[in-house]
Amino acid sequence: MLLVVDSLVKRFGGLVATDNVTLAVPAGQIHAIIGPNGAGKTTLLSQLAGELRSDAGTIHFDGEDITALPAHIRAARGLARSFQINSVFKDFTALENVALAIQVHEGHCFRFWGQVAKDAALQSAALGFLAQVNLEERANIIAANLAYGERRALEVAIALASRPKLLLLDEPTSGMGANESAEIVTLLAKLKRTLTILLIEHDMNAVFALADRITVLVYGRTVAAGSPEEIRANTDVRRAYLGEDEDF
Amino acid sequence: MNINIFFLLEQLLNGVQFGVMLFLISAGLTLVFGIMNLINLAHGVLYMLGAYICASVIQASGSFLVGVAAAIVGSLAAGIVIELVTFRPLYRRTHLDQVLVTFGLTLFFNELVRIIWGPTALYAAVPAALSGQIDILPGAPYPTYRLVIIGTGILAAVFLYALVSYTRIGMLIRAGASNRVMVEALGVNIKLLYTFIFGLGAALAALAGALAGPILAIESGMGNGMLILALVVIVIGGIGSIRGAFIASILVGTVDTLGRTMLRPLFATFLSQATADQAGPAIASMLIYLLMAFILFFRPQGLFPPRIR
Amino acid sequence: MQSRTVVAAVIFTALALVPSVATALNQSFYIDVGIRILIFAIAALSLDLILGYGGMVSFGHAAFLGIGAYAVGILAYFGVHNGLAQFVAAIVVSTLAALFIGAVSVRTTGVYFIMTTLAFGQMLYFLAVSMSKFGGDDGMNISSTSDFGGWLDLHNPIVLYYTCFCFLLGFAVFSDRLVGSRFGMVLRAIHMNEQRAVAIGVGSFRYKLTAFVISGAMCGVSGALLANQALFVSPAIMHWTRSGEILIMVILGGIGTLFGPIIGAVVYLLLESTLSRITEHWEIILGPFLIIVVLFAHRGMLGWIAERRRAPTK
Amino acid sequence: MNGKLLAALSALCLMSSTSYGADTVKIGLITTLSGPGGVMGRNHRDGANLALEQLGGKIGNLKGEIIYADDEQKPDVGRQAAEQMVKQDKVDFVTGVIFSNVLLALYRPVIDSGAIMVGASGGPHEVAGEMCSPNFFSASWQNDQAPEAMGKYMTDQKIQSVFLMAPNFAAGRDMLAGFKRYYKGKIVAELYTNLNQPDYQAELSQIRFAKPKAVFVFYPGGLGIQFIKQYAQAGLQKDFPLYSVYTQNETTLPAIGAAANGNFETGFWSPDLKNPANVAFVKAFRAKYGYMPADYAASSYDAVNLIDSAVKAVNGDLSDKKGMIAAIKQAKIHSVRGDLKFNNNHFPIENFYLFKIVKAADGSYIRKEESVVLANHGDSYASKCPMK
Repeated sequence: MLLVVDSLVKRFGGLVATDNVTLAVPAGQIHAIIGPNGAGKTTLLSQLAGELRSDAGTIHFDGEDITALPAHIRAARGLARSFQINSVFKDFTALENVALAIQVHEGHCFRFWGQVAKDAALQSAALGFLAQVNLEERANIIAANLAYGERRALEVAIALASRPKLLLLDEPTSGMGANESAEIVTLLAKLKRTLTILLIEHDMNAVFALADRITVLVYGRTVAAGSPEEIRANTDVRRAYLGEDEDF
Repeated sequence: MNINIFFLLEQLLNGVQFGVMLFLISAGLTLVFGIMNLINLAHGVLYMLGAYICASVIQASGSFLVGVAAAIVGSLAAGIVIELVTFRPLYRRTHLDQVLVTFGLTLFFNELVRIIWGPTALYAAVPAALSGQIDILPGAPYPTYRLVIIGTGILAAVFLYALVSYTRIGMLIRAGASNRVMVEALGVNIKLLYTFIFGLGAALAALAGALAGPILAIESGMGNGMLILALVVIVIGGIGSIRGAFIASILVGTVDTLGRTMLRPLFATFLSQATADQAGPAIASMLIYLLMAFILFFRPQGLFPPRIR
Repeated sequence: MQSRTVVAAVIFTALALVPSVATALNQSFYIDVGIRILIFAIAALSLDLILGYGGMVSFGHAAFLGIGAYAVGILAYFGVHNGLAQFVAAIVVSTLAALFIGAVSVRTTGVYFIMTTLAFGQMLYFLAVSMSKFGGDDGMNISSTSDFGGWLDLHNPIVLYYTCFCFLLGFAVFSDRLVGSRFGMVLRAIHMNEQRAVAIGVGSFRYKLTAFVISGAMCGVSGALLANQALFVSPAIMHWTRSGEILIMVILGGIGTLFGPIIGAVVYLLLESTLSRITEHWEIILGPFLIIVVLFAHRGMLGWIAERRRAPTK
Repeated sequence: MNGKLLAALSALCLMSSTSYGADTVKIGLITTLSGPGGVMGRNHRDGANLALEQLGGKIGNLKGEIIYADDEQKPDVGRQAAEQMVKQDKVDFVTGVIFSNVLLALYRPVIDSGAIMVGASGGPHEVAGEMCSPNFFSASWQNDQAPEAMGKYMTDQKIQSVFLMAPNFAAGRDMLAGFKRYYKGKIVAELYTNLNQPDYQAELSQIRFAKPKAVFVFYPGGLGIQFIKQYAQAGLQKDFPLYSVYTQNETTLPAIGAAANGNFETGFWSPDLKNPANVAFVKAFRAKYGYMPADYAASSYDAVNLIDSAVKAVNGDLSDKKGMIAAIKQAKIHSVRGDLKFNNNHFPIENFYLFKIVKAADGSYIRKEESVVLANHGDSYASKCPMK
């Protein structure tokens, strides 16, 4: 198991945002987390990434207990995340965004003289990641000037560029048109062989197309977990959540 | 030096008097900062204007009370004009922009005062009725005027407390300090509320200036030093909190006063006199900044942070 | 050539010509003015590095100016005039001070960072006031300029001018390289979006602290140079209003442009010296000028050259 | 093209800096015109102006011009002002300077430039001793002298114990050192306050608890107004008589008035001195400026007259520094203080008087001459000055 989450709890005052969540993700799989709004999905992701401290429970990653580690150390160990709301470095070009992630992953950031812009190896590696998300044409555009869908794609490229063992994706297709969504789904399917992914997603077509395993969260609690087929068949899930969903 | 309990009490009183002055200045600063999210370095200007206006009016009218009233009205007017002209566009700018614009205002007003009233310092007289001393304890006379300052400051604190706790405006102020969006959502005329709060702060600073006039030299730039201390006070007290500002003011006032008078003899008890003469005043002058760093280290939001930001 | 390179070339060529022009006009006083401008340009440049690229509004930067100046002054007081020793001391002490101040203040953000740096600045100011051995409030005279064994006579204004010029040029080139380097990219990334930077594995504290220390050390050097120009140092050098002036220079020139603050220093000090000759009430002009620049010329006077840094070459 | 630019630039600069012929004597007057020290600076300026006016606008038959600068009571500002004066304005003489710390800061650049300086107020011991220079004269006093007189007087009066207070800067420390040199009683405490401290209440509380027989202070100008008003407000006046130097004088008496009635000061001059030069000076000064001159106006007036005597002696040859220095050393003026001689260190040898603050016929308070405490008194540092 690459990621083992055991009885994780997060409270905000009286509100329990994640309530004894337990899950395990083996290497090489895509694990989706679904649930209605306010189910605690993003909170869980922030706990895994280390931005939020957990009140109880443990997180093991790659065999190590990372529950107490700060976010940037977890990232350095191979846990990358994307954000639901576009969160790129908006004054950098697309290329610079990706190059930054690469150099941070390489760990050579206390260099004060050599120019990133003239670092051919770095530039071509960054272009490679941009190509994966079909952005190589837009490499020199300032991120703030990219189209919305392009920025979502860039978000994924940044996450990929830190060569993570586990990718935490927070609704990678949110706000995208059907065509753009499809592109992302294709990309993730392509990555599936090489990468482990924990995916939060609203688009059920995407989830069922990609996921090896699905966990359903409602009000912070796990109401069901299993293969896509099992979830599809689960009556609890139908009643609690999926029943109303037209896509289903 | 001969230290006894009466001496300590008198120094505590001196500290409280200084603290009360700081409170009058900090109260407005912390409200403006907490509610409008605006750092106002020009707040010291209002203190200075209060002192100048009061001294001039005393000279013209011969009445201390008229002078104080004129100072409050005058600074209030100046404060409202400043708010309308320069602050309205500033509320949504960064703290850095606010720091610079209000620093510019400070330069402008300090110089304006020099042009109007001349470069040399002015002096106001203590009103005759208050120029004596009162025995606070048998055989321990204390200047009446300073007792009046303490009384006025405490009255102002009680007034503010009542205003904030029991009135509709107070409710809006409290709500504004913790959650601005909510107040705006309530459909309150937020601009009017801002102007009111700013005016209130200006009036209190002017009151402090008017009261300081008969003790201190009234000069251009007299607000600068007080401003920095007031900033320290509101950061220690928790930005936006009147209660925090009051407690922090008294704390800063007494720590500074006791540090100045007690540290040297205290050090002399375990260090050589020469070392104590050196180290005492040195530590004393840094004491409140050390206090602030210390408090911020343990409570990064100050002693009484507003609950939600 | 990019326009910012052109601007930089123009600035430095103009600055390089000052001594010749002043000498031609028989107004050697302007060399002194020029030296002060260069020194404050270094201080402003150092502040822009953390302000413009790291988002750290230090309101106590004059403390490093003072540390550098006092390092020279105190060593001279004890008879150590060796320039190397003095400058090394200035750099080492300001580095250590920046390390300490930074370690505490860099953890805070926003207004708390402003206030914490201000508090440390005030502490050092009062420390200087109470050092009666070194003049306390009165300040101390420095008996002679730093001694560089005869090959650099800082007592000669023209030599001092070009020494300051070389330091400024060196620091400007270094800073320019730095913001485009791997370190600089990380620093700017933290400034733009700290949460995102952390998520890709950046421990922001050490980068911000490193930048703060580099900036403090640079400012310390400008302090050592200032001690050589004035041959006098007093606590006033680290008063909070001095920190405010350095901030003003950065804003006037344009935040995050590196060359802007140099122009900011030129403009501010020239305004000061010319306006103060015209009227003693020159601050009544400076105040509104500052307000107008901040409110209406948001990117500073040189904002227009702050075109996107380094659009990568095709 | 470069040449054209240069020519245009130089034309511009020539226009902005007014050019003078060699027939103008330029005197730079650096003093404190703003803040609490401003009342003293005003005396400096008006005293110098009156002297120049009485000389018909001429310094030694050449046109005289006084250039002013405000040092804001800050050493660094004073130093910068002095550098600008000697380098840009190229003044021949520098005078003024209220505060000793400002003088210490600007002393070197002025002396090194070759200008002749005639100080009109603060006289720090460094300048009277090791740092003395042929180019520097003091038309006023060395700091220790007046407090020495007070120390002697209080010893003679058998005042057994005294509490000392002064601001913590060069002159403050000199003043208390001078006092202690001549005072033989018990020093209860020696307290230095921060120079920029506005409120002395905490220190005044200390005086009450220390129970001295008397208090001796030095708080010049505006600081003195603050101090004495607060002293009176605290009710200390009746239990602890106040003695002072450069504190209760014509700069502060209008503001403190009755609070100082009956107190004592020592000093080299007061408007009450009866010598003819002084009577005429005080009369002219009051007529012109409408207020009573203080020590600073007197020394500033003398300083300009000394400069005039120097330029006269060399017949307007301003390059003859040696001649001018020798002429000033002669002190051939009718000083408003009466007899004036210069010591080997170019500081004055003069009388120090005891003054009592009394109410004059017109209702104002003045310093009335009581007696001479130290006659023809030189300072204690002259022997440390290598000049003969």
